Amino acid sequence: MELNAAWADQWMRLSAAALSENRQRLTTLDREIGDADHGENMDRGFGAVVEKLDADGVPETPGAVFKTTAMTLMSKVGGAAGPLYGTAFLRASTAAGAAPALGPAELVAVLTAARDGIVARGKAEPGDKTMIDAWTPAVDAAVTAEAAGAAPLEILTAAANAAEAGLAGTEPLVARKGRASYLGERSAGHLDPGAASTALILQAAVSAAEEAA
Amino acid sequence: MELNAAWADQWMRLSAAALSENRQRLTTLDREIGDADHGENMDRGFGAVVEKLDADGVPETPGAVFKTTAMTLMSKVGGAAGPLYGTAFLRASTAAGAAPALGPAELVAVLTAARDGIVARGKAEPGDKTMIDAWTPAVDAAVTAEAAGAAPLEILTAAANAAEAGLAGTEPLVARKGRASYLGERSAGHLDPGAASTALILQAAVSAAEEAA
Amino acid sequence: MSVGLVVVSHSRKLAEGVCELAAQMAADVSIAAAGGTDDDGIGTSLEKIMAGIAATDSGEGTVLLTDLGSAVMTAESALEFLDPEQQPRVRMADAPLVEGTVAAAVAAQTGRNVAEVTAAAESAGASY
Amino acid sequence: MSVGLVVVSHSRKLAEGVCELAAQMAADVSIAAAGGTDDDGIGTSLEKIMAGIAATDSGEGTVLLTDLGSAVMTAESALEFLDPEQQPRVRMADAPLVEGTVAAAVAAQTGRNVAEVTAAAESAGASY
Ligand SMILES: Nc1ncnc2c1ncn2[C@@H]1O[C@H](COP(=O)(O)OP(=O)(O)O)[C@@H](O)[C@H]1O
Ligand SMILES: Nc1ncnc2c1ncn2[C@@H]1O[C@H](COP(=O)(O)OP(=O)(O)O)[C@@H](O)[C@H]1O
Ligand SMILES: [Mg+2]
Ligand SMILES: [Mg+2]
Ligand SMILES: [Mg+2]
Ligand SMILES: [Mg+2]
Repeated sequence: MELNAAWADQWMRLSAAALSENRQRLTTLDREIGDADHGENMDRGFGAVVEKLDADGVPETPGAVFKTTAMTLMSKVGGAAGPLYGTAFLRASTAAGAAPALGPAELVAVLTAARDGIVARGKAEPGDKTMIDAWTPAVDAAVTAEAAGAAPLEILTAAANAAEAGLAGTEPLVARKGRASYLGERSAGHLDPGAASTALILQAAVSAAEEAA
Repeated sequence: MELNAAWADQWMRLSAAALSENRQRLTTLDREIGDADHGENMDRGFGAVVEKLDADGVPETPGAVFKTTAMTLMSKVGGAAGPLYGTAFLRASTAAGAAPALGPAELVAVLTAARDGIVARGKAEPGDKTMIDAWTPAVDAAVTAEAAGAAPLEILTAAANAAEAGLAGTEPLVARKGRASYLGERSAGHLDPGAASTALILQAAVSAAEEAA
Repeated sequence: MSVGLVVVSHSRKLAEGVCELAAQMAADVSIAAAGGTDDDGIGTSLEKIMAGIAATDSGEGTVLLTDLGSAVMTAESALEFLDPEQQPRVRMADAPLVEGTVAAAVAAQTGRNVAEVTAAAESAGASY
Repeated sequence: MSVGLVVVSHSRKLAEGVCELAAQMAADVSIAAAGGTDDDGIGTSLEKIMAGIAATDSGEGTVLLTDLGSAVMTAESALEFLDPEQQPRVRMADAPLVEGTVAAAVAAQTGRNVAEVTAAAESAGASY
């Protein structure tokens, strides 16, 4: 199994499918502590990514796929998730460089760069009840797995599972960034929508890697 | 000569005529240190006052004329001058009460109430480069004239002349209230548009009194 | 029923846009746009403000948000024309228009009273 | 030529209304509305912001004003895509949208430079 351009392409397509299926769920989460559009935003954004990938034809590198994804999300999402995921994939693209495929170390570098991009853009810290609360444990788990000699699929699996746990951990938190912060204490008791979309996207990376295996 | 309802009615009509004639001039003043609409605002407002007076028929008291004027200006002027002159005439109406005509003391009470209404609404102090810089010397001059035993026409003349001088005095001032305050130091070197309309309105009161004489 | 809001602006479009933005996070709050003069020119309208208060005060009260100083003066004039019974529950917020309205809308949506909604507007920062 | 402005908002109407209001006091300043998503829904558009910068920067620079935090993030992303030559003269103002834009417009109208226009926006109060 190789994390090559075909994998990256399939990652984006499976993300699009998962976000489309979960559109209603994400929007419902965002209705509780936001403006009820996160599902629509993500579905529109990743739908446009798939269209762009179709139009562009088979990409040469994972980095090229991430770049297309970044530009499209920045333009099409419309909400906070647009510049956040857009910056994540732009930094991921830079980290991936021209490599035809990502080995364990490159994969960790890509995930780390994505998370750092979100932090640079949104200035959120762990515990602020944002997508960072899914990304940070995911990156930590990936780093640990890679250090223990894991293969790419295992690293991705560890990251996705940690993101899922991070998502669950957002429930009791009081939001300190993003729209939900307007609610103050009343934001507690709800999952963060952006953490939920992050968990779906990282799970899609696992599924794409399993298919490629 | 009596400052009765016919005088008050004619005061408003002559104000409307003067503001209409000076529409361009007031707007030009407001272009320098504001948003270029004071002439239009005042012309529209007093035009509507005349229409309302026409529709209502001959009023019974000066107070009734001021009340109609107040309500119409509040509704139709659209700019800061609306609530300011609206409040001025509303307070003037209250001060005039049900009196069929204003003697010297009542006239001074009416002018004072008008000025106090503008201060209550706009919180401007003398020297802030607003219409208060025409109203305050006008009221002071009226008080002095009345104390010296002047007749209504002389009191009005003293007030109008003082307003004109007050207008001239706004030129070097730096605006501290109203839109012109956005310009800071650059508001100096221009006459205040609201002080200019005040001078016209007080001059119209004189002309109406002269006609009535 | 929640506290209502009136967005007082010199521009009709601006007032409507602020309502549209605030409504996103406050689906159940009654928010009225009072923007532009009676004939939709640039300026404020006493009538539109009075109508906005009447439309949004369900008995819980209404908070008015304003753009420039002359909107503040027109709104304060409108308050003076209210019934003495209604007056105590209609408040002006001294807050930036867009940021204050969004914060007030969220506060109203979560059931705060008129003093709390006013305070939420007044403590709103320029951005989240 | 003066410094230009771009009004970045989640609502097209809101952005246009702010431009209309600010233009009143700044007849000669180039002010672009970048409101709503590409298809005019509620949200922000990178393209509209980039187009707004291109339309308003005559070489003197442009100041961006934003409504909510996600508009800030989209605008900051747009800045990263600018030519390095243009970047230093395009600034974000940390200011309330309506009040900041009006203050910035007046400052630009009176010939201030991009740093001064930004500072004027940032020191704008909620009302005059
Ligand atoms: N400053 C931030 N840093 C990190 N994540 C953020 C930030 N602001 C918002 N988010 C994330 O974005 C999600 C909301 O996205 P979305 O609904 O698309 O945007 P919007 O709030 O503009 O409608 C939140 O659930 C949160 O995870
Ligand atoms: N707070 C205030 N107190 C007293 N007068 C004021 C105040 N604000 C503005 N004015 C007066 O209003 C005049 C401008 O009126 P107008 O052009 O009709 O209003 P706007 O500024 O809303 O366009 C100014 O020239 C000034 O005399
Ligand atoms: Mg949302
Ligand atoms: Mg949104
Ligand atoms: Mg004006
Ligand atoms: Mg005006």
